[in-house]
Amino acid sequence: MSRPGWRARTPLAVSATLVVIPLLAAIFGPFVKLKAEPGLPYERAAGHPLGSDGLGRDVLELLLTGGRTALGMALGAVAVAYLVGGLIGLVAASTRHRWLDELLIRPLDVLLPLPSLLVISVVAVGWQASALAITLAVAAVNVPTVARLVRAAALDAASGPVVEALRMQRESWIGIHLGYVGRSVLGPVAADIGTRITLAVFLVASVNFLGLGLSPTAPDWAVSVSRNREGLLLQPWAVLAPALMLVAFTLGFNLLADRLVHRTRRMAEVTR
Amino acid sequence: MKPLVQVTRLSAYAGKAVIVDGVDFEVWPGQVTALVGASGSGKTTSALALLGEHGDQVRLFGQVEVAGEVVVDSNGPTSAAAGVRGRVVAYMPQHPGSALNPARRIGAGLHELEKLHHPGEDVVTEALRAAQLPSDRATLRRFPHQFSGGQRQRIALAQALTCRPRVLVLDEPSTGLDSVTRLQLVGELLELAAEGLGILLLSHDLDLVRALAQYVVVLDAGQVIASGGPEVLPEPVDLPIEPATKQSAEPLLEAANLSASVRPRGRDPILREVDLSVRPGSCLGVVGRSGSGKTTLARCLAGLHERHTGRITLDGRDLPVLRKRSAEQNRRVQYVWQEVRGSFDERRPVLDQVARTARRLRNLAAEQAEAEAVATLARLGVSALVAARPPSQLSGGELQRAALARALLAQPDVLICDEITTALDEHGTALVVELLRELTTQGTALVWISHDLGLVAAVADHVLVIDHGRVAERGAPVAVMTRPSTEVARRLVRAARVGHEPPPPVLTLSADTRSNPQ
Amino acid sequence: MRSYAAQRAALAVLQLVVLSVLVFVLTSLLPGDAADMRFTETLTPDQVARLREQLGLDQPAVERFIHWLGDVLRGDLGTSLISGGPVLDIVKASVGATVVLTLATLAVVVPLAVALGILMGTRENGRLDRAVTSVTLALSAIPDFVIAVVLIALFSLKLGWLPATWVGGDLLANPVLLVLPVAVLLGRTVCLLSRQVRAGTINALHAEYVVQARRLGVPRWRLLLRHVLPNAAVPGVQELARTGDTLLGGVLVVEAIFAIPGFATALVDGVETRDLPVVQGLTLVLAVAALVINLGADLVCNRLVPRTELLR
Amino acid sequence: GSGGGTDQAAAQPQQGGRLRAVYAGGGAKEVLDPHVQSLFVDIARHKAMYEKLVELGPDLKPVPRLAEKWEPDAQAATWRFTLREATFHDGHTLTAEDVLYSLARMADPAAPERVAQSSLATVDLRRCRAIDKRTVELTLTAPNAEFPALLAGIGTQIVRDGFKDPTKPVGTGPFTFVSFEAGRSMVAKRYADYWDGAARIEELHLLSADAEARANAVQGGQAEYANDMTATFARTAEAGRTVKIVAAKGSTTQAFVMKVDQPPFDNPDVRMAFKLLADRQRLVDVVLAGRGEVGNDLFGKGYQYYPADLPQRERDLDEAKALLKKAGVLNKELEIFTSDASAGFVEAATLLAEQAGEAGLKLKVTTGSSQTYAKDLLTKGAIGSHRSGAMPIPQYITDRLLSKSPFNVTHWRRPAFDAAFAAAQVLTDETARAAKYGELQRSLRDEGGILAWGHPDFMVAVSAKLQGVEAVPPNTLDSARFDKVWLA
Ligand SMILES: Nc1ncnc2c1ncn2[C@@H]1O[C@H](COP(=O)(O)OP(=O)(O)OP(=O)(O)O)[C@@H](O)[C@H]1O
Ligand SMILES: Nc1ncnc2c1ncn2[C@@H]1O[C@H](COP(=O)(O)OP(=O)(O)OP(=O)(O)O)[C@@H](O)[C@H]1O
Ligand SMILES: [Mg+2]
Ligand SMILES: [Mg+2]
Repeated sequence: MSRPGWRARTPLAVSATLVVIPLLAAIFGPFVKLKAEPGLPYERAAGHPLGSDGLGRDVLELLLTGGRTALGMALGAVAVAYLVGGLIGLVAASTRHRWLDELLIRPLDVLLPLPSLLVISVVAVGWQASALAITLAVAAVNVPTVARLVRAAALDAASGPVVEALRMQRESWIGIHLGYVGRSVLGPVAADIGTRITLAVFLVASVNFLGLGLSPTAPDWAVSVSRNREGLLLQPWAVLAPALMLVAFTLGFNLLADRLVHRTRRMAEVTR
Repeated sequence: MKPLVQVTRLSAYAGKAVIVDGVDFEVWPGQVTALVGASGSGKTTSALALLGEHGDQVRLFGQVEVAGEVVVDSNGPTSAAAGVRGRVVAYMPQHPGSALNPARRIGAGLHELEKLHHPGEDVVTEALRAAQLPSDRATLRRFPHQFSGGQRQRIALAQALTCRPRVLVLDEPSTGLDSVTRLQLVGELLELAAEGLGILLLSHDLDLVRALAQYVVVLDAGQVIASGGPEVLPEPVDLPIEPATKQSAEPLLEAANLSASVRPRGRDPILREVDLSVRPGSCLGVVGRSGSGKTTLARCLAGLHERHTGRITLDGRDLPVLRKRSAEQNRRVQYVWQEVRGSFDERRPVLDQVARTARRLRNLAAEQAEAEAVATLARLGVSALVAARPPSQLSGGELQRAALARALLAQPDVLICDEITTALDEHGTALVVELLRELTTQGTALVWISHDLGLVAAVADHVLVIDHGRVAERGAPVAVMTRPSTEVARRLVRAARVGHEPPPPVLTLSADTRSNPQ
Repeated sequence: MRSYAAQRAALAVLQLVVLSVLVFVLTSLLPGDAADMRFTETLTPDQVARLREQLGLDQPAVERFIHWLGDVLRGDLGTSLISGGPVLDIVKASVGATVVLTLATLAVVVPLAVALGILMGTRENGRLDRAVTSVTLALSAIPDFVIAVVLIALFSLKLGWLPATWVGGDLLANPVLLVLPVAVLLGRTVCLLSRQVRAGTINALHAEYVVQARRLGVPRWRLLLRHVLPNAAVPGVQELARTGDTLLGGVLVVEAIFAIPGFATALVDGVETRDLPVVQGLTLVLAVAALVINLGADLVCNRLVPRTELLR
Repeated sequence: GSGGGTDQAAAQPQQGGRLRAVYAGGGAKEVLDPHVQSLFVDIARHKAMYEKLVELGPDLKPVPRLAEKWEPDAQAATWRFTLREATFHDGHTLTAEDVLYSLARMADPAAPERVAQSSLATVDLRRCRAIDKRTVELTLTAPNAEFPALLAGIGTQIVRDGFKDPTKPVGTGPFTFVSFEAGRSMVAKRYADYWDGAARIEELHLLSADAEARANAVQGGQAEYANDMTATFARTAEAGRTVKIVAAKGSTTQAFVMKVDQPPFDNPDVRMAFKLLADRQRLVDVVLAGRGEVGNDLFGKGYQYYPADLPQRERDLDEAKALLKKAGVLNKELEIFTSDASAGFVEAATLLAEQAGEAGLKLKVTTGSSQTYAKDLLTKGAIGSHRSGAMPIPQYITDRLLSKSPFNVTHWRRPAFDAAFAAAQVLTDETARAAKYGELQRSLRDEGGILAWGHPDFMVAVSAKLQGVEAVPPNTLDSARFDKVWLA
């Protein structure tokens, strides 16, 4: 615990940089116009700082345009999963009607052993190359776990004496559920979102890598890794550059999530 | 005879803070030495030094000699310390329940210690016998969670005894015990001392110390302020039993035929057919053994326990469960939780949470509410500075008083207090009692739940004795305390006299069946 | 306890039925059917139509499902629409490789993760702990396929030390085939598991009962082995059961890259070729496995730490 | 690398050893029944164990195989095939009855998946007969001078009379069956009594794997032969020394197909505009990585009957724009339907979209399912990707360009074209026939819906140990001739 400041700050800067670079590339990359002339496949020629890919496209340009799907689909999927699953979980936890709770949660229990792989491949095959469909599929396989997590966290908070005390003070519904229950759920949810986003990035990337997802000529990072890997020995950057972007994002996010988990755990220890 | 433990000029520092400051004491075989003092006075820190143990960031100085081995010298703990652990000094921690490995059968834990310290001897059976536990195979094969709280405490004792130590250190062994169980503990410890064991007792329960100790060391802020025989302790005070008064007005809160259960449709009731009534300005005391249903009764009245049948009325009108109460009904009936720490939001300052009551239930402005909160807390001995912190930074006693203030800010007509003095020392208790007395004179009715019969007798006008969810006995405190008519009441009252007069013969343990494992 | 088991079994049966319906509906929604998949440039539309009739695909979906369900209850998983062989054969043929792969991975992962987790946990926030944490964290951040691509390029194509594909190899004669696939699957699982074990170890080490056992003179190694490990293992076991699903995703990538004729490949092939009986059969097997694993994990945890409430 | 077979032919052939050849796998779709084959790997597998009456030469001209020679009547309606002295793996000698049984089996209406049913639909089984043990007479309902080529098509293997169980293969081929697992492998052993000289290798393993695994296997020494390799792999392999590339020049055809009955391609000007706007050289450079020849909107460059005298179509953007403007489709958005079904499809479509953009046309690439692409191409999208393997030109026309063709992806339905083709097919004089075919192809090139932009080399990777692999197009006699190769 000595010199916590030094130890804590350096990785924060590192992990933040790791996350921010791919994120910026994903958000602003498509607006950058490079004017790179198309070349021949797998060239390491001048004019292409990172060489060309299997279609003769500039790898740097691909890097700038390929993040939107690679990260966007994953982030979108997690957002949707939390929107749906979080809502289900919160409602199930806060309802006084046992049947409503059962109605919301039981079906999810039944879905739990459904292999997410199957769902995603079915959707991917059914709606060829649709980013939206894959995003929704990835979201769908995450809904049951998210719902259960949120419900458990909310239930923990909502059934405790704190809520009783707040009710004894005639605190408003909003005051209780947003002010206290929501805030108590936030800790576990934040920690979970961290890992869930990296998992979603992996899942989306794997689907695209396997050729089940986006069109094989899409500039997406995972697609690039997949399609260009046969040229790995001819022009390594076509594979390594997008791979590094993905890794930077997931690694940075992992580090941030780890830090968050540590923080919440330390807080829990203090309060115990 | 030489002392088993000789502590000389022991000091402990946490950073620059001095936790223990030049403490001396001895433990003799066959005798009980007690370390007493307010919470935070350094009792645990001093006792752990016998094992050469200390908390994070804490440094020990001075000299501790245990059975001839120096375990702490001027450079802190020595390598000899590891050798005395278990075999020479066995420590029973402050919360023995959590000191048992939930994943191991108790037999495994006991036999492990036997093999380590006394291989080949049958010390386990003997230790269990001394801890008044059966030593059959079925008991040994159970997991800790399959025992009641009191039994768990005795298992921890048995573990310590399995090491066959020469010194037994007991840290606050009586917290949370009802008077009967506490009395059993006294008997067990006296027997052990009689067998030649040296006992170091840490407690702020002065009655317990009076009943056990030959030597008493009083600590305050890490320093010894007095030491000697039990006579250094203040005289036991028997709070005067006030005669019942003011029976004039109509009943304010009434409950008729009240039953409650934790399972749906009233299965396995934990409260059965209770009738009670409280008049304005009066105080109803509720006593009973642990697990008898006192809290459940209180929660029914407060409207928090929804699975109940029967009728509760306020001013003659039906009083529904909390979420159906009107704002006015809500304000008029307030409840103070038994487990206070759990009833505060960890993320907000305590003061805000206290003041919130006045804002929500009495529509006061923010500043006004806060001023009132500060004033009430101050009367209870909690400064605004302390209350501005989040709950985790308050001591148990401070929090208990804050919870009371939180309820009082509603200016309730009925206040239900569930063991609200357990974490308080005598001064704190006096502050609370004084404030509540003042309120009753203004017409507030109290429902007072407590293990401390003396206190109940002092504050209550009428007493209910609850046993297994039923009212076993009721009447004026004088009558119940002096001429108890039921067995439960008799046992509770007799056991409560520990430390005030020579202890009665140890009660048989076989009667303790209330919390058998399922 | 008994009613709990009955409840659990009933839920499992319900889960299987609902799953089957769901899988059937999902795959039926896909455009095209198995007959279309067998369409080649040389088959006339008329030939395809006759084929569809022969496969029974012209029957209403509900009827086909009921028929399938009836067969399953009699222990018959049906025949593949594509190869015409029994589904059971396909399941058997594809399960082997995946099971070998998974078991090999677990055989490496579990001891490694437990050792690392305890090592890290006992040196909480020490230099070693930080180093190992960083390495496992970094490993877990690299997508499986990136690891695979890089490892193959390095160890197979550049150095020529390890085989890059199972094609043309015989696992029994050449167990080296397992090295790269297991290495790929290892990273993330080791990280997840060891972190759980680490957290469990730290929790256990701080637990009052471990402190107390030490006070009563239990020596250090015994403390780790008998008091810390069982409690530390619980989150690990639960995590292991939970990672089953994500592990399968990794297995698919690994199977695809190393051309391993395994379960995940068969499943995706089945979906792609609309071979419904095969998809249904594989899913059923997988779901049963998942249910059994979860139940097993619960039982193990309950054995390790009886307090973990079964009914939760 | 290319044509690696010829210079090694001089080296001393060796005897024995195990050859592992990897082909693109088909999973559960792979079959053992020679009459149901559709994949390269099936064809290779069946070639190892079975033979046809007729095979195709390197220029896709029919060459004798189990039939020593053949003789049509004047109308090309009745054909007499003289059989070779060959023995089946069970010791039985090939007879006319085997041929008749095989033809009947291919045509069995109860087994709709037998692939030769439509191509051999004109064989009148009731009037076919065995003249003697070694001579068989086949009668057609419609005369056809190209009939021998049809007998070289896929799914036309000769099986033993009474052959019922395809899981116990018995053929006349150079290898005898040992084991088979669909989607994984087939093992076969050298057949010592093979009529064309027993194989040199002892054991043949035919394995299934996708492109990456094929590359890894042959590079890692886990296979000696890998079929159908990509240009990128060829580049990589040529940089190393472990693997040789055997490339057959321009053996297949890559094209875009436009449906001539759907707008805007029902307008011949639009079709021509597309043919003019395509930058064929860039397509070949990028999609084929330069390993192929530029196409001239016709199938089968270098094959028998290919009109080699036609001028190469060049890119003319201005002309294309003018035509598009005339047709009123400039600045309209169109959709090109493609899929990952074959290497280079999506890439080519993406490039074409770029090139169309240069001509002022928005072309959106839609990627469909690879599994159903063959079927989808018939119905979906006005323009799509198309690839055709090696086959005789008349067969290509029969399968794809007649009103009744099962796989008429351009919806090219012209009664006059049908009639002219039918008239040409009955001509027994080869030069006359060639002239007629030439005319038909000329009209196709200008009016048809096929934009054939390139002829990729067909590449096979062989390990340094493997000798005797010929650089020939797939589907021809000397491709997958594992009885001719040897391990050094
Ligand atoms: N590890 C530590 N670091 C800093 N301060 C500590 C530490 N452990 C204890 N203290 C402080 O030392 C003082 C004495 O603590 P100790 O536990 O000995 O008190 P105690 O007399 O046993 O009190 P209680 O009756 O509440 O158990 C307290 O003020 C406490 O806050
Ligand atoms: N949620 C619950 N589930 C099961 N049993 C419960 C529950 N809550 C209370 N009980 C049981 O109901 C009985 C009465 O509990 P209650 O809390 O009212 O006791 P108490 O008299 O307040 O005890 P104490 O003096 O220990 O506070 C006990 O035996 C307890 O075990
Ligand atoms: Mg203490
Ligand atoms: Mg209570």
